Order: sequence, then structure tokens, then C-alpha cells
Amino acid sequence: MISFGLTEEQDAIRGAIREFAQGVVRPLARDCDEQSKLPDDFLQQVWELGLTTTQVPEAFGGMGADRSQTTTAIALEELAYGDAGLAVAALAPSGFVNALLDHGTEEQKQRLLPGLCGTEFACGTLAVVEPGAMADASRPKTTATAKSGGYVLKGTKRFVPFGDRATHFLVVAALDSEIAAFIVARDAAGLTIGAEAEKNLGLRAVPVHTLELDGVEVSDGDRLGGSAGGNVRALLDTSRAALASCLVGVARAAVEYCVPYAKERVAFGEEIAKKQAIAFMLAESHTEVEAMRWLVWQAASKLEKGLDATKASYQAWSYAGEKGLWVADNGIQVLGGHGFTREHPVELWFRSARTLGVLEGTVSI
Amino acid sequence: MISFGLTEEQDAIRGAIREFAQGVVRPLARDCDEQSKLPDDFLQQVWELGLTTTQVPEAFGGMGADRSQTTTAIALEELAYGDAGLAVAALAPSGFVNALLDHGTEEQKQRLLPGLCGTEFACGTLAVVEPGAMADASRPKTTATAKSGGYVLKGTKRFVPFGDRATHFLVVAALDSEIAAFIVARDAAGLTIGAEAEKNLGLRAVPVHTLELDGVEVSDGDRLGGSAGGNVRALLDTSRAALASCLVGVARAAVEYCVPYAKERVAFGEEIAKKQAIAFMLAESHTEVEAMRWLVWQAASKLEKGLDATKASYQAWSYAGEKGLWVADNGIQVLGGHGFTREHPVELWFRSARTLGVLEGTVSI
Amino acid sequence: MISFELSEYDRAKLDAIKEEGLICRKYARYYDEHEETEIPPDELPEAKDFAPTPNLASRQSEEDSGPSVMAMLYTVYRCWGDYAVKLRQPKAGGLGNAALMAAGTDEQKQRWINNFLAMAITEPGCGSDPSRVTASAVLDEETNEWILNGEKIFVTGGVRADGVVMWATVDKSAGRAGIKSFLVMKGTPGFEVAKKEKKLGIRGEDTATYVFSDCRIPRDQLLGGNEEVQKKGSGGFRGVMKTFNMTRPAVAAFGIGISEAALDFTREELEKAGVDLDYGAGMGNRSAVAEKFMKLEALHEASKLTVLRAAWLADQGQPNNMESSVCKAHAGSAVREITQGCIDILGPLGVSRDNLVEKWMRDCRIIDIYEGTGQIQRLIIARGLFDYTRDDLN
Amino acid sequence: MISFELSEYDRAKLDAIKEEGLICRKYARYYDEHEETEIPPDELPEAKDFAPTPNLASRQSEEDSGPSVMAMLYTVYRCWGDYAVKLRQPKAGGLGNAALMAAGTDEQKQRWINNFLAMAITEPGCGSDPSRVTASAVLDEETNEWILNGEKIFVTGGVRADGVVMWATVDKSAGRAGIKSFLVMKGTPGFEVAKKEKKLGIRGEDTATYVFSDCRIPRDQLLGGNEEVQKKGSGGFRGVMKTFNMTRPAVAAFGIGISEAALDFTREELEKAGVDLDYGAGMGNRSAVAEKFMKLEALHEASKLTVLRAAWLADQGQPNNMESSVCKAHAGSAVREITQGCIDILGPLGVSRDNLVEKWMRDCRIIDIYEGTGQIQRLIIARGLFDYTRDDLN
Repeated sequence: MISFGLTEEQDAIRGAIREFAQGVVRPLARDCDEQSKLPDDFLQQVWELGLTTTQVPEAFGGMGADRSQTTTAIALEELAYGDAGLAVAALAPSGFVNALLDHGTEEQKQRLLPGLCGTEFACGTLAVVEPGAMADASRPKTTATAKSGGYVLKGTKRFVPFGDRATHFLVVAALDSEIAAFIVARDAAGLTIGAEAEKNLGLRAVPVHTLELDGVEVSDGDRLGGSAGGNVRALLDTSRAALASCLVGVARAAVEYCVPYAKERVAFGEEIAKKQAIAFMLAESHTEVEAMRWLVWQAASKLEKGLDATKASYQAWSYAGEKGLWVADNGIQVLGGHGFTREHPVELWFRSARTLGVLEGTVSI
Repeated sequence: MISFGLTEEQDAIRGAIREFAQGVVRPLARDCDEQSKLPDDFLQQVWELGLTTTQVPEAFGGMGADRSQTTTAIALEELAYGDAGLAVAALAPSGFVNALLDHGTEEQKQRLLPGLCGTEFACGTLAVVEPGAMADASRPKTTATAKSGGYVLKGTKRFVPFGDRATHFLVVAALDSEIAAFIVARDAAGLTIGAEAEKNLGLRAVPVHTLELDGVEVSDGDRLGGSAGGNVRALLDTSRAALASCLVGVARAAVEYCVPYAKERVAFGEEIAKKQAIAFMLAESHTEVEAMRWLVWQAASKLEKGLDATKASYQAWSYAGEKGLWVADNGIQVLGGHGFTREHPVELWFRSARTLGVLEGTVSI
Repeated sequence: MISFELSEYDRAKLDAIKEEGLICRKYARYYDEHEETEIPPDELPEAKDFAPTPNLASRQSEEDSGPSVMAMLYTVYRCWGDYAVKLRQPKAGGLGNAALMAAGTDEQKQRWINNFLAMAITEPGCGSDPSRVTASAVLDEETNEWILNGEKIFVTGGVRADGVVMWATVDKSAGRAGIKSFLVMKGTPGFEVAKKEKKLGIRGEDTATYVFSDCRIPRDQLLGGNEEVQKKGSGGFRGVMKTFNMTRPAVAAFGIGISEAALDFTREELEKAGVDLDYGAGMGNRSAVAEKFMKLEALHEASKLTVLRAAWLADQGQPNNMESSVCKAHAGSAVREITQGCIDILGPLGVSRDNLVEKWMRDCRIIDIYEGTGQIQRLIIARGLFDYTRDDLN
Repeated sequence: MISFELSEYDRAKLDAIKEEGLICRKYARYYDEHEETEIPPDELPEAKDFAPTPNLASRQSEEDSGPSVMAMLYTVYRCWGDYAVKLRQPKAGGLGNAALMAAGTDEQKQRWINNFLAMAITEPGCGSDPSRVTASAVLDEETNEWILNGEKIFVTGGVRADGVVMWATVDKSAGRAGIKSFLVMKGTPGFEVAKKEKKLGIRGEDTATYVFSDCRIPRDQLLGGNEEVQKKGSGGFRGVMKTFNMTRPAVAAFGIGISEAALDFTREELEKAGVDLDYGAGMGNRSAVAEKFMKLEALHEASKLTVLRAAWLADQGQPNNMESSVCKAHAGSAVREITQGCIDILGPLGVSRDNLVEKWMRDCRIIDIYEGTGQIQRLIIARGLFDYTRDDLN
């Protein structure tokens, strides 16, 4: 069935997150970006929304709702509508939890989920991105070498959220010709976490760190999904879809900000909204926001149904990456010189969009 | 020195060809396209303009003007402004002549040029294009195999201008890891010329044919440039620059047709030229026509100076291919439903632009 | 719930449409090259073997898609076969049929449903601006007839149509509110097919100019039957505009079908050439043609989803005016880029008339023009965004 | 004759500029991250070793390029070093200097040439529309002074400038013809730097808001000295607009320099990764990143040539109003695409503040905005094409 309909539950969640995004996230966004930091209570506030734990079975400490990638995609769009950096901060713990839920062994779930699904913020995060030009998450340069009873990991990861506090990292590495993921505890021997947060173009609100894995040893039981391996491709697909969701939120934020601005701003004797150049830019931007969203939903829905979502996730990610940036960039143009200043949020969204477009493996849906 | 200045001679030639393009070429264009044929006297008329023979030394029957790729590029833009199909027809003989001039041995020039530089239309043409998806002129599938005293050619060429009447073809083929070009006479054993002209999207005015080379034997002396080989890369570069010149002419034709149309056409109560959507489309089209032209001139100038022009020709060709099509395509949009009909020439230019953009090796500058 | 997987039941129906499409496609080049000849018979030699057109509204279970969604998918895959040929199937209606179904009275629907009805809006002076229609309809109360006068251009299917839904104003002073649509059958005195256009593409489909000179039609051939002229700005025009809400997605669907055909052809050529389409890889590990192709595919998919979204809203009984323009604007530009881009990949093969890609590119070019150009759609979208009237933004 | 090869003499001059550029680039990140601090001294530690700025007009032979062309190339390669830092070199002027050179009297030029002059046009309510300037200049015949009032925003270099060329109207009823430009030096009573902007990019360059409150300047500080107000539409505004004809290409050149830096960085990374850039091959034999990079390079080259063309016309003494807008419109959009596209190729490396690409992308974003947005440039081009006035098309 082709359906664009939300369930009642999804509708309610969307409403709640939208309110949170407007009331809590958006007002924090500028300062968090300028100062590259998160307010102390933000993570706990988000935690209490239950984004990370809702879809975890009660047996593991969660709330037992059905695992739903479409629901997460909808939530992420709303959060990123508030601010993409804070959205990534809010959802980063889910990347680890979802990976375990979707691909972990029973033992891995039992061992780790309860600790990550308590009433207080806790997190493991994904360690996928690598340094160097033309990074390709599907062909990690980080290697895993099998040895008796486990594996040895070598390589560098960057853009790892909460390197400063995550208790575990899920490190994606090449294992012979496969890609595999490994659970690495924060205190593992051979793991060096960058002392300072990385400095990047956008998403400055969320602390991201570089990890050096210099012969980190993990046991057989630390390979995601056990010796058979989890479906790491599907894990990366959830990440592409997640970043695409964020891009939809960012692009929508830009359009919704520009529309009233263009109606108020007068130049050359009339509201700039009445100029076709501006009106068409926003009409096309709105059009692309819609188109992007449906691609994201399609990918999320395939993931939710357990179908092969690699092509759909590629499409969502590639299309949203390009058009999300285009929309945010046009947002600056609509505001002109004002859009170039940090008095308005469009330049922030532009940086978010450009950053989201080249990361893979920071969050998941 | 950076200079965009034409010599006096170039200025005069541009004026003459422009007049010819407007007075002779343009009025013929629609019928030639619809009927896929050339009027009997057109080729002779063009011949008498001297496009093919002017730059040939008097010793070989030409008029002894300096070889100037920039002059040819300027002439081609003007001709294609009249019609690209007729421009290709007019300039196709030059492809062969220029190749001999630029890369042929003294013996080759003496043997062939006088016969191609008489007072009557005569022609050899280039045989570069190949069938199949993703054709790449720099990696021909047609092969040349050295044998005692010469080479054996095998392969298929298409889009060969004047297959019905050319006396010689210059066939580009892979010779081990090199690309080489070979002079093949029309009556060579093993050469089969398609009985009917090919049917293509655009450039329908010029008859183009498919050649089958089934073990065609040529002598050592028939390899362009002799045993050392001519600079076939430079030959292909002249072809890329030539097609780019045509694209500039086509795109300029579209802009110049749309401008008065938009000023006259009334919709929604005023001239459509006063709508920003239309005005911007044409402003951007004009901008791209300029940008394209300078890239073409740059490539032509490098060729003229004997410098490596592969990058510059790629840029001219790639950019003009994309933007020339874009401009012609927008031309249809400016005219709306009328642009979709064959009562106006913009759809013809659109087809020309799309066709020029994927051919390489039909004409040269 | 959000879902993009077709049920087996729906899939089977679409597979049948695609099979017919492939048969129709055999005639595509013929129709493209014979626009000068008489319109050939409506029925292809193979048409007798076609399965009957599936009932749009038939659903076996909750897992099946809604009728508007399915209608759009049928349209996509008919045009995937061939734009022109699909229209030659006897039961496939013209845009006038869509208008009839959307705005006609039950009696009108019953009476004309089996006719092929064109739609005539555009006039030589009005471009894509339906509210500037100058063709007039005057009621002759004595004979209970409408007297129609005016010229209509770019009437799609106008030569072979059995009749037409034509737009005319009953009261010029009322502006848009005065515009009504009328059913006129061929053979009505005063209704003349004046010209047939020669076109870049969709050459198998006839495009005509109609002239109405004191053409009299019975009073009950006013579409929808409502003779009342609303006050200016009171929304009376909406009844007429409403007919657009499925025709815009349908036109977008035409283009989507064609561009899907072009992508399928190109994909096969890439496969033959051994080009790997690795959707999981990063750009650094792809070839230029793979990257280009995959991006065109994504653009196509995005466009298709906007069409389905507009249709899905209609199935939910929700307004879809903005979404209809969104999908029309998106597809109009996307199918240009996709078909032109396939030729970039295919090279000289793409411009040869030995295959259909060049034709698909030409056919697609109409999508961004008729039933409201891309520019008109953007105006509609922008007005929606800004909550502007036509006077505010035009 | 058509030529695009630099003479050795010119090449050597540009090489020197590039060498300085690389030194300046070392400070690029510092300035980007320290917009809050006091403006650092104009002279970099290494500046004392810089060769003197070559004389623009010096030509050794006919093989050397003209002064405007060379001025644009200097600008390109200074900005290739770093946008912000290049402005810190003592002799490099602001936009006001360009205006002074284009429209000032000989005496004015001599008097102010060694000052850094900003240009103040934009007002809170007028956007990019210089003809709607509301700042006023009233002549006090008794004191022979102009009295200036008004607010100017987005004054580039406004904090560190020694003075400013500001636009004001001497006669509102005269419309554009009443607008004149005035030289005002810092320290003049009534001239206040009211605010410094925080920006996306070009953070090393200060952007200020100026307030003029009954600011009195001597009568001879009217730029060009012509106090006459032409009749409406008689072209009196052109004298003022003329100053734009080299500033638009110069702004385009800023962007071209930055995008060239981004391309050079990206090319090096591609080389490190072993990516082959085969310009002779067809698309079927290229990698996705090579194709993307080569297209961005071509776009860059096209844009650069439009700048040089506008400058070359100036060197020939030919009008270049259209061409100035062509290059500004082209570059404004091209440099966005190029720098953003380099990040597509570079991936996460491109967004890291460990290198400068992300900064170059931010810096470049201003090109399509200041000195007339891309939209304004398109209006100017379209008016030129249609032979329309501002009233016809706006």
C-alpha cells in the first residue's frame, strides 16, 4: 500500500517534539553554536522525552514501544527543525541503542541496553566517520583482524559524538572483505580519545571527538551480531536516512523562516515576496522539502519492514544532501546581507546542511 | 597577454559569416531539418566562402591565410547561429583538411590537399564517433593492427559526415595503447558505408553515415603524421572546441530569438519580459552564452599557439555542452506551448544542442 | 501508516499495465514519425488481447492502495509504455474526462463517460492563464442553448477527441467567477477543428486549434450544471479550478512514466557495459556515469513520490491544490533533467533514432509546459506559502 | 588578437602576489576566529618583506596585459591567499578607493589616495537598491559645507577604514539623479561607527553600521565635484553608477580567488588519493570525483574569464556595464557551487576547521550578496537585453 499517513501515535509524537523543538531547542541553538557547548540540563531534558528508550523492550529497561524507523525519522525532522546540532546531540545515543536492538545478539542486548536505558542520560555512540578526503563509510580504512577469541582494531575515527562521555563506541571496521562493527568500551586498552572536541563547520553544539584505535582488542562477543556479524550495511542505511531526516528539518526551518521575512521585508517599493525571483526561490524550496521528506519516509519505511533499504537510503541521503543545502543556501539569499549575519539563523542552518551532507554514521533512525 | 580582441581580419570574417548565416543559413534551416536534406547549391555556396580552403597554403591549392583556430571558432559560432546542422555540413570538410594541415606529413598534404581545395566542393571527413553507450573518442574500440608495410583497421564508426560523398575518411583507432588516425579512401576494400543516412535527434540537415571497417588495409603512409603518428589528442581537442563553438552559436540564437519574443508576448496583462521569472531566465542565458564563448576562445587560442589544449578544450566542450543545452531548453520554456511547436525554431535549437553535446569528432576548428 | 510497498494485488495490476505498455511501445516510433498521416485506428492489432483496464477503485484488502494513487500509477506505467500509444486505448480518457469526473453531474458523467473528451482552455492571447479566458458563452433563454464563441489553441487530443470540455466566460465583468466549462461534442455546428500542430514531441498525440463561431449547445451541457456567477473573490472559480487537482498530478505522472522508461533503458546499457551501481558506496568509489545515473534515479524517485502524495491526499479527501502544483513543478523540471541526463550517459547512442531515448526526451519536454507551465505552478505554490491572492503575486 | 597566455613579466608579478598570499594565508584561521578582538595591526609580521605592490599600469611590451585585467588578477591571487588578510596590506584599498579612482577629481584622488576608504550605500530600508537612498546631504551655502544625515549598514571594512565614500541624496524629488557620493573621513563630528556585524564568513573583515547625524563636511568633498542635479531620466545617475563598473568585477574576483584556493586544495587531495584527472577521456572513463572536480574547475574558469572580459573592456575604454553584471552574477553563483562542491568531494575533511575549505565556503557566500545581489545583477542584465528602464523591469 502506498500511504503517507501517520499513525495516531506518530502524530502525537510529532506534535510533542515539534513543541519541544520550538520551545526548547530553537532558543538554545545560537548560543550552543557560538560557544560549541551544550547546556547542562539539555541532555537530561531530551532524555526524558524518551527518544532513545521508547523503542527498547521493557525487558532491557525500555518502554517497549514497537521499533519504528519512520517514527524516529519524523522525530528527527522535528528536532532538526529546532536545530540540527542539538538534534544530533539528542539522538546520538540512539545510534548505539538502535544498532544493538536491530543487529545485536541477545547477550549484547542484555549486557548493554539496561545501562543505556535508565532514567538518567547515558550513552554509547557510533564511530563510523574517518578522516581523509573522500571518506566512504562502506569501505572503512579502520581494520579488524581476527585473532583467537576476538579481534584487533586499528585505525582512526572522527566525528564521534560524545567522545567525552560515551561509555561505549560502536566502531565500524573492515574485516577482510566485509564490514563489521565492534563494541569498544571507553576504557579499552589502545583506545585514545581526543582530549578536545573537534572543530567543524557546523553541528557545533554537539561535542564530537576523534578516536585513535591502536591495536584495541575486543572479544568475539563484542562483534555486533556475534560471530555471524550484524547487518552493518543496514546500520549505515539507518544513518543515511537519519542525516537525511535532519536535512529535511533544517531545510523546512529555512523555508518557514524566510516566508514571513519575505512578506515583511520591503525593497524597491514592495514586499520582496511579491518579486518572482524571491517567490520562486521559496516555492522551489518548499517543493524540495516535500520531495526530500518522502524519500526519507520511503527509506525509513523499508528499514522498518526489514527490507533492503540501501538504494532508498542512498536516494534519501543523496537527494536531501544536495537539496537541503540548496534550500538553506537560498535562505541566505532571500535575506540578503542580513542572511549573512549571525543575527538571523539561516547562516547556521546553511552550515548545518553542508555538514550533515558529508557525514555518514553519526546518528541513526 | 589576456586579450579578447579580434583582429581586423577576424572582425571582417565574422561580419561576412554572420550575414551569410542570417541571409542564407537560417531561412533554410527548418526545411533541411524536416526533410533531412541539403539543398543542392548550399554546399557550393559555403565552399565559395572559403571556410575550408582559406587557411591552406597556396602550395596545396589553398588561399594561404595563416592557420587560425580562433578564426574558425568565430566562424563556426556564426554559422551555428544560423543553424547547427548546416554549420556542421559546412565545416565537415575542414575537419579532414585541418587534420592534414596540423598533423599530416608533407607527402600526405601534397597528395591530398590539392584535391580537396579546388573551386568545387570536395570533402574528406572525420570518422571518430562510435556506436554504443558511453562512447569515448580517446579510447576507440576500432582497432588498428600493425602489419608489414601498413595497418589493418577493424571496427564501426558512426556519425561520419558525408558518408555518401566524401572521398576520404580519417579513421581514429586504437593502435596498441596509443590513439592513431588513418586515411581511408572511399573505395578501400573492407569498408562498407551505410547505404542510408543515419537518423538522429538533431543536426538532421547534414547527412551522416555509419562506416563498417572489416579488415581495411592501409599503408604506412596513410597513418596521419606517418610512422611517428600525428597528435591525435590535439585533433580531438579541435573537435571538442568546434562543437563547443557551435553550441555557443545555438545558445546565442535562442537568446536573441527569445528577447524580442518576450518583449512582445503579453500574458497576465503585461509583456512576459517584465516578469522576473522570464527576465532572469534570459539574463542567465545571456550570461552563460558569454561564459561559454570565452572558454571556447581560450581553447582555440591554445590550439592556435600550439600549446596543450586538452584541459581547455575539455572545459569548453563540457561547459558549453551543459549550458548550451540549458539555454536552448529554457528558450522553449520562454515561448511556452509555442516553443514546443515546430512553428518556432527554438525546439530545433534544443535538438541541435542536445546532439552537439554528445558528439566528439564530427568537425574541428 | 507510512508505507511505500505495493500489495501483490496492486502489483499484479501494474504488471499487466506494463506488459501492455511494452506492446504499445512497439508502435512508439511509428507514431512519432507519422504525425502527417491520418490518425490510425484507436485499436492496436494486439489491443484485443489486452486485459480489461482494472477497476481503479477495486481494493481487495486494506493493504491495497487508494484509487487516486492507483490511477496515477496506471498513468505512469502506460506512459512508460509510450506516451502517445497509451492514449489510443479506447477506454483511456483525455483531460476532459478527468474534468467530467471531477466536476460533472452524475447524469453528465453517465452520458459522456464513454467518449474521449479533450480539454480546451488556452487561447492565443491568454497563455497559461485560465482566468483570462475570453471565449464567451451566452445563454439564449428562448432556445435554452449556450452560444459559444472563441478560439482555443493547444487542445491536446483535439483532432481525435469525440468532444471537448471548453472554458468560456458567461460574464466578463465577473472575472474568474464568470468562467464555466462546457461540454461540446464534435459535429456540433459552429465548432471547427481549424489546425493541427507540428510539435517537438508527443507527435503521436494530436494537438489542435478549435474555433467556436456561434456554436450552440443545449443548456444542460454546462459542466456541473451550476449557472450561478459568484461574486468576485468569493471562490466561485474554485469549482472550475478543482478539476485541475488531479490533472496536474496526472500530467506529472505522464512525465514520470517516460523518464522511468529512459532510466530503465539507460540502466540496461550500463549493465551491458559492466558499470557497477553500488548504492552503499561513497562518491569516491563510484564511476562518473554511475554517480550521474544514481542521482537521476533519486531525482526520479523524489518526483514520483510527490505525485503519489498529491494523489494520496485526494484519496483521503484532503485538499491537494498546493501538492498538485508541487508535483507538477517538480516533475516538469525533473523529467527534463532526467531524460536529457540519460543522453549524457548514453552519448551518441542516446541521440540516435534507432532507439527511443531521444524521443522520450522530446516527449517529456511538454510536461513543464501544458496544464500550466512550471512558472505558473511556482506562482500557485508561492501564493499558498505566502497566503497571497493572484493580485498579490503574479 | 585573442590570447589567454600571460607574458613572463605579468606572470612574475602574479607569482609574487601568490607568494605573499601564501604567507597571508597562515593568518587566515586566526582572523576567522578572532573577530571579537581588536582589529590587529595592518602590518603582518612578514609584511615588511613583501615586494612593493607592482604598478598596475606598468607594461614592458605589447605582450603584457592591460591595467584593469592585471588589477583583477592581482585581486584574484590576493584573495587566493586569504580574503581577509589581503585587505590588511597597507596599500590595498577598499571599495571607496575604487570609487575615488573612477569618479573623483584629480585633486581628490591625490588628496585621499593613501587612505583606506570604505563605501557606504546600503541602508536598513533600501536593500541593494542604491537609487532608494534616503540619507540626505544638504548644502549649507553659508559655511560651504554639506550636512549629512542617515544610517548606512553593511559597510565593508567600516571599522578600520580611514574614511568612507557615502551615498546621499541632495534632492529627493529628483530621484536617482539626486544621488551623489561624498568623502567623509573618520573623526568628522557627527559620523559614528555604531555597530560591528557578526557574520557567517569574511570574519576577518569588519562590517560596520554608520550613523551620520548632522555631519558637516567641506563642500569640495562631493566626489567628482559635480553638484548639478540632472533632470529625471537624463542619465545623471550614471556618473554615480559608473563607479560600479570596476567594483562588480572586483567583487567577482574576490570570489574567484577564494574558489581557486578551494580547487587547488581539493586537487592536491585528489592527487594524494591517486585520483586520475584525464581531461581527454569521456565521462564513461572517469571516476565520479574526477568528473565532479573537473566540472567545478570548468565552471571556475568560465567565471574567471567573464571577470577578465569585463576588465579587458575597461582597458579598451569600452562600456562594460552589462559585462560587469554578467561576471558578478556568474561568479556569485559559481563560487557558491564550487566551494560547496569541493566539500562534497572532500567529505568530512571538507567540513573540518583543521583546514580552510569550510572557511572558504563561508567567505565565498558574500560574493552573491554585497555590491548588488545576484538578483540585482540579473535585473541589470535583463534591462540591458530588453533595453528596458528600471521602471519597466524591477
